[in-house]
Amino acid sequence: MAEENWRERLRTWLAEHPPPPEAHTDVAAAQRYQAQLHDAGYAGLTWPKEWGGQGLGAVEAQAFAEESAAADLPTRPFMIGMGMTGPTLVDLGTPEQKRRYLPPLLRGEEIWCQLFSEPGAGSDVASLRTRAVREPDGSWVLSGQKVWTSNAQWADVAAVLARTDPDKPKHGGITMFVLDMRQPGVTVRPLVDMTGHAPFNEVYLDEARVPADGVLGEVDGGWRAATTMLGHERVSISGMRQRRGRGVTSAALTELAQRRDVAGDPLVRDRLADLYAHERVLELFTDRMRQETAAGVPVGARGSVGKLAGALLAHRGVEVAGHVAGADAVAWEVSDDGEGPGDDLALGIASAPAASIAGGTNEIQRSIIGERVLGLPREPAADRDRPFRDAPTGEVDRAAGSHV
Amino acid sequence: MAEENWRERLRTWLAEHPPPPEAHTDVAAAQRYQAQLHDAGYAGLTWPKEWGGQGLGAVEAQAFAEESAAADLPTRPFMIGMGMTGPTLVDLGTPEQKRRYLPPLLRGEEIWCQLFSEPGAGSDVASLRTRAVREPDGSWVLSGQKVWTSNAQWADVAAVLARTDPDKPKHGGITMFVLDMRQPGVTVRPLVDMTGHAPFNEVYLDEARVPADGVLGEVDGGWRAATTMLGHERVSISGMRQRRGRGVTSAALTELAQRRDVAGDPLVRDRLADLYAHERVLELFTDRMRQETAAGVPVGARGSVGKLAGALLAHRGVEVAGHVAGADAVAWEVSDDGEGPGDDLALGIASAPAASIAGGTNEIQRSIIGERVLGLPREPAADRDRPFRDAPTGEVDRAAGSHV
Amino acid sequence: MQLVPTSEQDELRSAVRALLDKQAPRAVRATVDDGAGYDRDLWRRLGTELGVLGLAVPEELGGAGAGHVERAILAEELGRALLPSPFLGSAVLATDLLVGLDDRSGLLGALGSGERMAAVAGVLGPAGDVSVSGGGLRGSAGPVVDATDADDLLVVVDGVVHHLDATGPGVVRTPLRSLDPTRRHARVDLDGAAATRLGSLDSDALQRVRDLATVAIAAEQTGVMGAAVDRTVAYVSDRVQFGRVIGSYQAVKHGCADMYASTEQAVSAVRAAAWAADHDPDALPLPAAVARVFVGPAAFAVTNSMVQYHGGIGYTWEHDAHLFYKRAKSDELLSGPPGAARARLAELMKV
Amino acid sequence: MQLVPTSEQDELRSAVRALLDKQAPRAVRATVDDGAGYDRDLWRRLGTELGVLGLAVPEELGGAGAGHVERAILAEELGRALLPSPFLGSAVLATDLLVGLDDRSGLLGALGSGERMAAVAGVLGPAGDVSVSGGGLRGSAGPVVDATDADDLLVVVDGVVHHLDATGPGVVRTPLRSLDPTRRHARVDLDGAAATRLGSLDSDALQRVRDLATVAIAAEQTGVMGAAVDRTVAYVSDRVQFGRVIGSYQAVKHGCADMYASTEQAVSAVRAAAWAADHDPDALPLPAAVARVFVGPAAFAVTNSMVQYHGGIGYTWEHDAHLFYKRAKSDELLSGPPGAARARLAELMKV
Repeated sequence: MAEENWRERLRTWLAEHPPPPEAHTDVAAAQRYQAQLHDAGYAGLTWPKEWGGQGLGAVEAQAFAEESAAADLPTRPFMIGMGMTGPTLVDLGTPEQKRRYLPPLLRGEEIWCQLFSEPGAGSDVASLRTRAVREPDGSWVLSGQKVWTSNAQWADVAAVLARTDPDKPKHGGITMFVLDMRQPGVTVRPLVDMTGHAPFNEVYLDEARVPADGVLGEVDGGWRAATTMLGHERVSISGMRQRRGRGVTSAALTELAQRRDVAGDPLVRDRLADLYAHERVLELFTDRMRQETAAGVPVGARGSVGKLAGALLAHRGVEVAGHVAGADAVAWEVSDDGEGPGDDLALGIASAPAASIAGGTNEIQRSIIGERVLGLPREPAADRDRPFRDAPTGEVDRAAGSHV
Repeated sequence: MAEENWRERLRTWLAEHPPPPEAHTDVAAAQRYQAQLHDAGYAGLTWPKEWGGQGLGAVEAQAFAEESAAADLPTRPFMIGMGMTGPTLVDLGTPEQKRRYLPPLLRGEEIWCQLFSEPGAGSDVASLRTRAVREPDGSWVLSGQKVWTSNAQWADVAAVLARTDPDKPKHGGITMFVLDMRQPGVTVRPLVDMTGHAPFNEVYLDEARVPADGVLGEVDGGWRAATTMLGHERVSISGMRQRRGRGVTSAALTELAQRRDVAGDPLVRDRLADLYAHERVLELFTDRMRQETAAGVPVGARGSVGKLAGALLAHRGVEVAGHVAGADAVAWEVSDDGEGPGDDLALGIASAPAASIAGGTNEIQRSIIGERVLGLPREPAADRDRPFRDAPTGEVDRAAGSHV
Repeated sequence: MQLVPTSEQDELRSAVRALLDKQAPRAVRATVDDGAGYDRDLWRRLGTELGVLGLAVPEELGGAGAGHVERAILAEELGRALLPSPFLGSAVLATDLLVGLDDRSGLLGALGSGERMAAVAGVLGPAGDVSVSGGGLRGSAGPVVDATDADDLLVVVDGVVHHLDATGPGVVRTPLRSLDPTRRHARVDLDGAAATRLGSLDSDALQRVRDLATVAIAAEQTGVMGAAVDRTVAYVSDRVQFGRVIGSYQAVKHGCADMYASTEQAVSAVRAAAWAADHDPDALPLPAAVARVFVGPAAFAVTNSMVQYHGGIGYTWEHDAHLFYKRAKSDELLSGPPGAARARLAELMKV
Repeated sequence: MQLVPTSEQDELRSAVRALLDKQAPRAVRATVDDGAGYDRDLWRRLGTELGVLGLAVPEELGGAGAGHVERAILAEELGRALLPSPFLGSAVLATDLLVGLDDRSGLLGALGSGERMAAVAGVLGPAGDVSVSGGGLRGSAGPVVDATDADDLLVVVDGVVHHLDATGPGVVRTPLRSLDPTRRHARVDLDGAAATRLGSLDSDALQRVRDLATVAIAAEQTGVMGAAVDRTVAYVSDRVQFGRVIGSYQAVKHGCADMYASTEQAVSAVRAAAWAADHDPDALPLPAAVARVFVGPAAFAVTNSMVQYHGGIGYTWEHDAHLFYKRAKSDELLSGPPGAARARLAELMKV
């Protein structure tokens, strides 16, 4: 009952306060809308009230997900804060940190990013080499390079992992910091990916400063914080992927087949049906996981099934696109507004590999499922228990032009 | 010129001496034909003349392979001897061993089998546990169990691997012996595989005897001999596979499609064309390897490409069979002669996994290609340098009913 | 849409699994190795002791009045155990036909108790050439799944459902050879066999029977997949090669992960389709078609991996792996080639 | 059938590779990053310094009189280097059309020396609606591969080959956007453009031109595959994660093995088709179709693995991996969807 009333009110509010169209391209507009959402009581639903949250439960969260899906809220700049760094602050932050960071995060006043990956530390995040050195006054100085950072171009604050003790084994000498992105020691450069777009950034830290109270969790306890945070990463990445892959979904390709007049081709139909079935089954799996969560069964490492299936689906979409589009996927006209019929298709084709790499490669997902869900033994690791400074790490000769 | 004459004579001889039909089912008939072949100078082409061979080169071997292909020679009982144990004898045997074994092998008078695999030692052949203990008179007593033995039901002689020193690391304590199969300590039992047929055997050695001069190569040097011999195994297994998989070839399935009147179905055509292309390309790869061998470039570990591709092809055939046969592959009538239209299909479906397991699994083939062809580093192995008696081995709890 | 089982449904699963864990292995080997027919005793116990053979039959027709979600659980467990049984013929096709006819002749009760076993010709698979001639039926049909062991035959001709005594005069059943040794099929020859006309179903009603069978088969396949995953993971956790448990090698570990991922998705698809069968019957065709398209090839791929990761032992007749492999392939093709399944889905998608 | 190259053929490969190793990387990035056209200088060097642009042109028509096996080697090396060049338009389609016409107008010589570049409309890809009207051609065609940079256009209308000055009046070329940034396509609009009629080809002769293009494209793809394997193996041999070189992990190692296995088979298929083009021209259609069916998807799968095993760096614009990926997909679809390739093969197989 209470839930029904709440859901009804939410629906009404969303109907009366649709996000302005520009909020999807203009960050400031998105921030204004987020503040409105928060003021209406619809931000941080499951977060404690004392930090600006609503103190509600999984039921309301599920209702919000369902009701807001159609409204297409401009959440992209806030996803990392809401989905990853925020929950970690709730878990591990000091009362001061929570007070300082959570309310502006929920209101969209401060945008967060996450500085984990490095050129030499991809799948093996814990082999990171960004250094944090403690000053006599207890503050920290960070230097190093981070990559694959979403949001960095407009972020105010970052959760950053840095190595504080290279004499400990690699997982044991890492600390998580809260870093002010608006300082001279931080340089953000867009990273053009294989689609030709730059949704990610490289971030260079050159003696960037973090005050003494900027440690999130324990000194040298950053791996635990990172693990918590990485558990949330898969979800938000998959959302981003879908938008870029829309050209190779069964819906888009069915439309294309009709437009190209090949929808009657038995092979095209065969491939479209297969793609649709795989899409739909993944949706059903995701729905089921959501229902299990609401019923108190945590998804845990099974989330990797969804991530993996999503990646395979993207590749399946690319394959089906070839059947439907044929040579039309090779080259196409660009109209006066700079867009062409092949653009979405090409974006879908070129962004498919991201689904298999970003947020944990397919190989990593399969290891997670094999080890954490099925209980199979880990791979023998040469570097787990050695001091980090003696362990082989991922650096590839820069002269060869590789940098990740 | 000389080659052309030779080939011409061979062609004439084959035309004049076709194998009798019963030679494919009756081993004695096959043995008689083999003797004829040998007497005509067509057995052991590349083997030294002194051991009953012909002392010819790769050119003649290639010509023989081409000319004899159509004649369908009854070579199955001799394949292991000619392809595996014979060449190893030539390399590593003592003059007495060569004199004793090679001529009857080439004439088909003695049939060989190979006793390598054990229930606990599948992919990891070197973890074998059959023991060979030296008697005071220098002779050996062997006890243990071997599996997946072709030919054992009619074999006279076996090349057997046994552990002679369990205190050495596993590869270092193995010896290869020549074992007389016609003795009380040797028991042969047919092993029914998943097709319901029994082309393989289990062989139990219970204090089987080998005289002092029955060591092939060096004592504790059996792994070297085995490596030589295993290099030849892939080839002969792939021949066996093809016969059993004939129901799922593109030729058989094209015929079936026509019989079922679905050859006009675009999907069926699509799948048949794909299967045909893969078959044909594998043939071309094999032809190319043969030409490279003739030109003096050894195939080496690249042979694993053919083995792997053949295995994948078998599975592809099974998939296409479903498209062509539909429910006809599920159940079918048996005619008065005990045969039914689904038999070949079912045999093809049920024997496909053998192609991916026997003679080295797909996983082993991929490791061979990765390591020996592409030069990628080996997997870390826990047991390489430890005394065999301390190393974990493949035994699975017999109470669970598993024995391989 | 409810995709998580209730605690009652979990209990149902446990009860069925407990019985089958004990009884099925012997029954499987009796059929596979000795050619024995379906285990009538065990079937009766499922009907009476557990009362699970009429789960989807309304109470007013003498059934348990549970639903297709529950029957899917039974199907899954039967698939997991590979029990040779007339589930598909008797507890699915015949039962659903009779429910569709609102049949009160008592046959539903006898099927539900496991007292009698039935098979159906003319709904799944080729139509055959049976026709009504004089007072009886004449012609051939087949392969008819589960007909070899059936007491009753339901033969559908032009939408009319005829009931025959499978052992009566004019009925000859010829057992067929089959890919899957745990499922028995027969050709049925009718030579003026006496038949009772039970009623008729229009094409929508017949399609619903097919869709319900699709759901049951897909559920059975998820049971096959689940067992394949469990057994394979257990095996690769024990088997040592090159000094390590083989499940620690990525080639095997990642393959097991793929098996699991595929299975968890298949389970979700089947739950959605079973839910629709109960709660949104008009919408059933689409989720049923989705389940079939996804589960058929997925189940075969999983069982193929099962054989592969068992290595040599998995290739023997003695080990069960091949039975899973053959059941999966047989289930995939039972209603026709995969292309037919996808063509139907494309139709429903309005491509 | 000769599937092993002669030492002359090996030398040809080395010579082309030596030049491209030095010159291609710069040319690739000029086109990809700066939108530069094809490198005319480099193309001319291939034509004059190495003399490889008329390998398959008979000596009496001013060519090298080598053959398609040799041209396939050139194609492979161009694919390996991903050189943005008019190879397909000028050195394959236009050249083969002119050879088919036994053309002695001198254009073959200019294409062979690399002095001029040509493109062909109406042979590969959609026919467009070009018609002969009055003295000139009218209508649109496209996408026409390599038309953006072409000096000459050959337009085939109803089997008649027309030659146009690509820069002449009445010819408008609109560059298109393309999946593969290393290959340039244009729409060609003709508004009464003056054309010379060179002759006509019957449908068999046109099909031979298509089959020869199929061989050349497949050869190019094997070059793409070979480079993908080499570069990926090099990368995974260096890159360390979790304390080990990633190529020591089975997930990566086995993936590389699959890439290699696929490539070695593709190479065999292309050699067979190229051999047939030279030595058994009547039998060409079948091996050409086999090569296309196999190589198209295989090349894409290999380049997809290339991106995957390069991880993050492979997903950047800066790294070349995506160029291989896009070239492979683009080549796979250039002549239509994969189903069309298989339909043609089924036709030739007489299914």
